[in-house]
Amino acid sequence: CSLSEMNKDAQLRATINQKLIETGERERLKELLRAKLTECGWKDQLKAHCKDVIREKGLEHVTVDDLVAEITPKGRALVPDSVKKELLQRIRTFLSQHASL
Amino acid sequence: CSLSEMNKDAQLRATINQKLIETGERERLKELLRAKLTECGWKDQLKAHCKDVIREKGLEHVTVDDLVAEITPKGRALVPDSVKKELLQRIRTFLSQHASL
Amino acid sequence: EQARLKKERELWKSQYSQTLCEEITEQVVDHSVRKCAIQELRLAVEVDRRARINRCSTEFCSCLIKETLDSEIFQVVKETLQEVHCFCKYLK
Repeated sequence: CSLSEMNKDAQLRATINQKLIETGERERLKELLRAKLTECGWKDQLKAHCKDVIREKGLEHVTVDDLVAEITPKGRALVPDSVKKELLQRIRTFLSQHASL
Repeated sequence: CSLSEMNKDAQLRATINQKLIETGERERLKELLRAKLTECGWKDQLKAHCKDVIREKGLEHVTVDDLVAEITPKGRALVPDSVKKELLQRIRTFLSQHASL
Repeated sequence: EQARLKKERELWKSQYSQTLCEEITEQVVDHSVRKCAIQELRLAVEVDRRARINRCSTEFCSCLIKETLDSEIFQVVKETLQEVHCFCKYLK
């Protein structure tokens, strides 16, 4: 990648991001993801995992940061591929619908 | 119960006692219990039982301590569950109302 | 040349879509994880507090009943003995 290509990439990325924010699509995508995660039981699994960690370590010895550090890898791994695919599809559609991008 | 839980329980007990005494609730609870016992006939039943024991053993042969030892189990057993429940409920309410406990 | 550029652009968009997808997923997951951790910890603290209150209430209730009964029983015994004594005296 040449320097000018990298600049062009960065510019294009900034334009896309701006468009996503301006149109409200970024928030909608996040909302869609949140809804899908609730729907597929991801949130419940995460809650159960939190409870397990608290039980294991003892309430006295857990902070929010500990808990976040402990459950984040599982949280990421538990996102179903179908949900990721749906999100990706929607992003692709958005980019193709905005020809100027 | 873990050691830290036991410590926390002991701390809570000490705080509760102090709070109950300070607010006069401890005396009110005892008063409530005494009133309930009289109301439900506990005192009369116990007196009758006491008289039975005196009659059985003979007035000359009983001391206060003997009688207390003899009628205490019955005295405890005769406390109606509803009275115990009411008292427990009142204590719980008091403790949960004092959120800082 | 235009067709080649268009193809390149499409390929780039496709790759960037993937990046965006990962970025948004990470943001949502991280935010949800933190929210869940805060909620669950708060809930655990509340459950623990309630359990402690219940334990201590039960314990305190038993103590209070015992204390009150002890003094009431003592009173009943004293009163009854006095009554019986008086009655005996009266009979004599």
